[in-house]
Amino acid sequence: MALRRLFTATVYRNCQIRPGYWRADLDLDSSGCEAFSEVQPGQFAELRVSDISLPPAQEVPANLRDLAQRNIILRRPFSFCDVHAGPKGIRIGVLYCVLGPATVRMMSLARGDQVSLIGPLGKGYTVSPEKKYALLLAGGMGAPPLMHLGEYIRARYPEVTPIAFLGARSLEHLPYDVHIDNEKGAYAAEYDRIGVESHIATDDGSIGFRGFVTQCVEQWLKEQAIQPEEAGLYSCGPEVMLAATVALADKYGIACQVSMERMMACGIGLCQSCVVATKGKGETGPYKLCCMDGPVFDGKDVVFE
Amino acid sequence: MALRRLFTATVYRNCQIRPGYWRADLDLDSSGCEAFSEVQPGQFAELRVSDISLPPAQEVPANLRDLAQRNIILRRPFSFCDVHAGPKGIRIGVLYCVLGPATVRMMSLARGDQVSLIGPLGKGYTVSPEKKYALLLAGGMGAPPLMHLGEYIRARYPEVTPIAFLGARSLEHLPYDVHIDNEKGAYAAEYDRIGVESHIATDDGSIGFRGFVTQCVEQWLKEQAIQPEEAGLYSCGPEVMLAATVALADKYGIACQVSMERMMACGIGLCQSCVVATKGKGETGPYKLCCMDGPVFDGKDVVFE
Amino acid sequence: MSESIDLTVDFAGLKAANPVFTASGTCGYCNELADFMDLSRLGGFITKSITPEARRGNPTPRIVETDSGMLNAIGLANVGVDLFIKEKLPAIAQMNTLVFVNLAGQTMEEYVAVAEKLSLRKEVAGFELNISCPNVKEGGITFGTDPAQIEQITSRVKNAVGGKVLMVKLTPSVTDITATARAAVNGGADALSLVNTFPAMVIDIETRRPILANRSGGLSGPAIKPIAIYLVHRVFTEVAGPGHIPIMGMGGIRTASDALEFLLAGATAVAVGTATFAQPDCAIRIIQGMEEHCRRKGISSIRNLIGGLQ
Amino acid sequence: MSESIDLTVDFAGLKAANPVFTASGTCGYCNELADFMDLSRLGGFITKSITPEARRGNPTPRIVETDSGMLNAIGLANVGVDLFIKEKLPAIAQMNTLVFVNLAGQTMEEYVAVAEKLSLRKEVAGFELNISCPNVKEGGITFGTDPAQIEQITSRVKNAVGGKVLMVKLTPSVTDITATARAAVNGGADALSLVNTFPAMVIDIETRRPILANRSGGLSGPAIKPIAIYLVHRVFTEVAGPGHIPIMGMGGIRTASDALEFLLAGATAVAVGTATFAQPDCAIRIIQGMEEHCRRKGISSIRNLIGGLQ
Ligand SMILES: Cc1cc2nc3c(=O)[nH]c(=O)nc-3n(C[C@H](O)[C@H](O)[C@H](O)COP(=O)(O)OP(=O)(O)OC[C@H]3O[C@@H](n4cnc5c(N)ncnc54)[C@H](O)[C@@H]3O)c2cc1C
Ligand SMILES: Cc1cc2nc3c(=O)[nH]c(=O)nc-3n(C[C@H](O)[C@H](O)[C@H](O)COP(=O)(O)OP(=O)(O)OC[C@H]3O[C@@H](n4cnc5c(N)ncnc54)[C@H](O)[C@@H]3O)c2cc1C
Ligand SMILES: Cc1cc2nc3c(=O)[nH]c(=O)nc-3n(C[C@H](O)[C@H](O)[C@H](O)COP(=O)(O)O)c2cc1C
Ligand SMILES: Cc1cc2nc3c(=O)[nH]c(=O)nc-3n(C[C@H](O)[C@H](O)[C@H](O)COP(=O)(O)O)c2cc1C
Ligand code: FES
Ligand code: FES
Repeated sequence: MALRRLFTATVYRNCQIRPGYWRADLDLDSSGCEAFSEVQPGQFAELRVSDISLPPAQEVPANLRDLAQRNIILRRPFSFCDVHAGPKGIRIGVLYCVLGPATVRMMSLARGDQVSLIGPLGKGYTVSPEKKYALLLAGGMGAPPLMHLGEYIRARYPEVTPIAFLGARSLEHLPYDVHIDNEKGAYAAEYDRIGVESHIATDDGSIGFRGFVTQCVEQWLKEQAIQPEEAGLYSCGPEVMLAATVALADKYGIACQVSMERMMACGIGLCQSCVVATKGKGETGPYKLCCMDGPVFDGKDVVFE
Repeated sequence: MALRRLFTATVYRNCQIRPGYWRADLDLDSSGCEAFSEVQPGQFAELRVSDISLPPAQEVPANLRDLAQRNIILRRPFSFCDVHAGPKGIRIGVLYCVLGPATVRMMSLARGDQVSLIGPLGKGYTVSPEKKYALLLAGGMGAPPLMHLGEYIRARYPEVTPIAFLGARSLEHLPYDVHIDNEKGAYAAEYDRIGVESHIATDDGSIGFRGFVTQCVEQWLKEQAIQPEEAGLYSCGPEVMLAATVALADKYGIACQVSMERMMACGIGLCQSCVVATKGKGETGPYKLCCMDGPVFDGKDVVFE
Repeated sequence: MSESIDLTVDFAGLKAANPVFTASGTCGYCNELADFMDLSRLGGFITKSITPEARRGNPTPRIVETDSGMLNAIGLANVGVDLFIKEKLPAIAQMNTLVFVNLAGQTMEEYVAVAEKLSLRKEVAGFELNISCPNVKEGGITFGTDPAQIEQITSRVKNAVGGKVLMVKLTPSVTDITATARAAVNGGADALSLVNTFPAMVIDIETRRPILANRSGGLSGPAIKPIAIYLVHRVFTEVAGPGHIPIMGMGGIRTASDALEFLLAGATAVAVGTATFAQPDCAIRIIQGMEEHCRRKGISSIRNLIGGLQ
Repeated sequence: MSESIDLTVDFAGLKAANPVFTASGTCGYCNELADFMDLSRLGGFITKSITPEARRGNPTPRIVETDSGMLNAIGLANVGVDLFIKEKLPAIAQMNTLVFVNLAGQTMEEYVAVAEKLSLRKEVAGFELNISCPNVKEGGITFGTDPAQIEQITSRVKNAVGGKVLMVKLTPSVTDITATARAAVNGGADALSLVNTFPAMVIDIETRRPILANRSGGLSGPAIKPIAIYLVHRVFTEVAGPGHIPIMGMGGIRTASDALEFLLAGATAVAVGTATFAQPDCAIRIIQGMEEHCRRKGISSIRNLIGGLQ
């Protein structure tokens, strides 16, 4: 079991990146830096957000006004969109979508505020260094850990080319700074910045490829005439999208890792709330814990519900 | 029934005035200004503090760490140490002592924060314009409304001389900026600033008169050979001190008003939680509501428990 | 967009403008909340518990806050039925909403006495029978846990209300709430209201004494909401729904979403209690929020949601 | 200043280093918390419920947060007693604290079967009989509400535990907890633990479905603390205290003050559940806080506080 700790981080910055999507950068204390020195993309941390103030009523999205009033006690799991070790320590980026009482409160984090974290937790993505392409499939808020993975691969596996496929219902649900270029088509500036080619897919075609992100990848696989052993799929997003990704991986015989999401009470293997059904001898095999055995699983092992 | 409203105020300033004692100044919105245009000293407001963040752990007083974790839902009653009408509206001062989950949270109020208030509530002090002296007896945190009363009398009743008697267990429990002067002895700068003479009493004699504030007043009454009809007593503080004040008033035949404190769930007469036993035909008469019939009562009417 | 949503509900034959009531003991006798809301916009109003004689209630402290909740031990303090009729009914007559009078007493006779005095008053739409107050030694919760006694008191009071609606308020602190609910229905209850507060205690570790002068009190507020929802749903599916007995759901309601949860669980109307203390216009905000919800979801009548849990 | 405070308590003949345990189902099987605390500093540790066969438990979502609380419907997911013995007992042997194994089953025979398999294991100090789980159809809470069944199952399991301590865990959802407590004592319980969670429900108003896949779940956390304190105090004064049966108090404990409230109410030890999720080292902080409290108040032994409510 890798190192994991309960520690404090200091907010360096917290800002809205587009309506409903925010990014917080946190500077870890020395204990956190130690724990995060070998963090893998796809791991997560449990943030304590119960002590943060509620933003003023007019800043709370109308559809969340009722939910926002809930007094919260549990931590919340978040993965990281990047982890940068600088001279003064480690800074992690958390990209988050505002959709409930905890994330509403996170909007009011300000520089200098302190946040308690437990992490890094769970098992992240395992990069296959022999594959030519690492295809990163992100659905909606699935973005953060894959961004980290892209950068991680660029830094450590020069032989592997990461390529991101970023899907969402429509343009306004894409948590990126999307650009359009005559040559490259639609791409995300965030991935561009880390030197990762990206493709955009929207269900409604409001930008990029029209259709599911899995269809977009499939088209690319065909166009490029990729051989199964040349590529690995790394995906994160809503469960239907992950199931489609696994089906695609099966069809083409490509290895595939999926990052699963579950409501988690503890994040550290105490409560059994976060189980994921896995394949076994019979119909389904044992449940595994998303927080300990995952969140990243081999696509072959997961039984989607 | 005077005007009372549910409205929003904006924090102008919030700072510690000495360890454990804080002062918040709040700018009322237009609806609040209207409601407060005729506020009487001794009235109060119900503040909503449940949405405010908890200060960082190291700033929470050690003895309040456990209490501070409580998720709060009810408002809290506070009176005002001053109410100033300026060109831009009304600003009220709230002096508070940090002793539980609500007041701990109030420590983290910052300029520009919004706070919901209901007020002004209850009945305040009634000034007797025919008395030469208004003797203000404050015990511990009883200070705020009497400070307002002192200023109020100075502004509206030039024939009445307010004199404050400020008591506490010891120097560090006096929520004032205490000065010592050869001529005046120990006095509170806050009262000096509003042109009110003040006398300090501490139970342990760590500053000023050694003994209870009621003993200090009694000495003054004797020294000045005050006639009963010349003075009115206006008091606020712990219940034992109020009882002693009423006993003193009885002894000298002086009129006396006391401001009572009760745990209040609503502050507006809905819940019956805040009752004060009053004298009646039998042993005790009916209970009255501290939030509606009080908090200021005629000392003669109250049955102390 | 501005198409009007039908928020009216039929509550045991009474037509309420909407399903939102204020709960007994948390909204005064009559017009105490008038400075903060237009009372005629309420679905209805439930008075403090009224007893035959005036009651001073318990000594203070009578309340203490807890995590997301509060305890109260008011002890049924009230002016008594005669003063209520004299001083409060005139204001109630002006309120222009359905008013239920909450009945309490120490013996069956006392409940009946209050009911009889009010049974002919047209200001009163109905009664809520409080047999579940945890804060008085006599009467109160002991009546409320024994099905045989519940049936008996319900039928006796039913005879005294002169045809007005009788709603029986149940305590959540029983092994099987369907048994107490069924007893009330068998006794002739026109409606059920649940839940009352839970017996609870807070201890001051410095003084080693309970904070409340009464030692224990009743827990209310958001803390208890998920238990209340569960109980309303059980009573709806096992007792009230099949018999078409409407339920007044309560316990921790603070937002329109909370109120809608109760409707989906089977409540025909809801009552807002503790939340009014924190937000005096809470009930009105809930009505607005319900209307917005219906508009957003394309629901033409709030009645379509009642018992709609899948 | 640094004079040492005696935090030890005698729990049904077992000597605990201090009164703070971790609660069943919230601290794993054995050493899951080892990264966050020194487990040997605990007063004791209560395992997840163990059944004869492995159980997968309920589908997800299995939890949902509520105001100051949470619902769980794990469904007694566990590896089963054989794998527990093989894979978890070795780690338990290293923990150097009192370990109670929580027993669950669908029939009396199943409880007995698990108890027998563990009765001779020296790693196990005692057992907690879970007859109050709200999240399984069979067994669970139905055993826990009927005094006759409680007495019977307690005495049968008591015969199977080979002289080890048997603690019976009570549900708070009964009309009269002294009746169930007395039944357990009559059946031979060496200790009582209370409270388990309250049956509760959260509805998603958008989908009109319960959030939990199991529809309902058990409410735990600070929200229920004042009810738990009340019940512990009642059981202490009416049943356990007179019979010198120790109580393991639980329900919403998050701070040393909370734990001290339970001791004053009559608990000899306490168990920390939900709070550990938010703060994994919560139990250790509580132990420290208790020691500080005793030092500040000049209390030489924590035992002086037990049942000390005035
Ligand atoms: C391993 C892992 C990594 C993650 N990484 C990220 C990340 O990088 N960025 C990110 O944005 N998110 C991430 N998430 C998801 C994130 O944890 C959740 O978005 C967060 O917990 C939301 O908390 P909340 O309190 O704001 O909303 P919640 O209360 O959790 O609500 C979320 C949704 O569930 C519904 N819901 C939940 N409870 C109730 C209830 N009681 N009543 C009605 N409806 C309810 C709400 O309608 C709401 O839309 C991750 C999750 C996991 C498991
Ligand atoms: C009319 C009126 C005017 C007032 N004006 C002022 C003012 O101007 N300035 C001012 O500072 N205060 C004033 N007060 C008092 C003020 O309302 C309280 O200090 C405030 O409510 C404290 O809130 P809290 O949450 O911080 O502490 P609380 O939780 O209210 O706790 C206060 C104390 O009670 C004990 N206590 C309460 N609940 C519990 C519990 N559940 N368990 C254990 N212990 C508990 C605590 O030990 C604590 O020391 C006024 C009160 C009234 C009625
Ligand atoms: C301060 C207070 C006083 C109450 N008084 C009464 C009462 O007199 N009669 C009654 O039937 N219920 C009374 N109740 C119970 C409420 O009507 C309601 O059933 C309960 O509080 C749950 O709803 P809530 O969580 O919204 O407050 C009282 C509740 C509170 C908080
Ligand atoms: C996620 C979770 C799982 C639980 N599992 C069990 C269990 O397996 N057996 C049991 O007896 N109690 C179980 N409980 C109940 C706790 O042991 C405890 O009685 C209850 O949660 C109240 O304490 P708390 O408020 O501190 O959590 C569980 C509680 C939670 C929150
Ligand atoms: S979240 Fe608790 S075991 Fe996974
Ligand atoms: S505080 Fe509610 S009636 Fe006074």
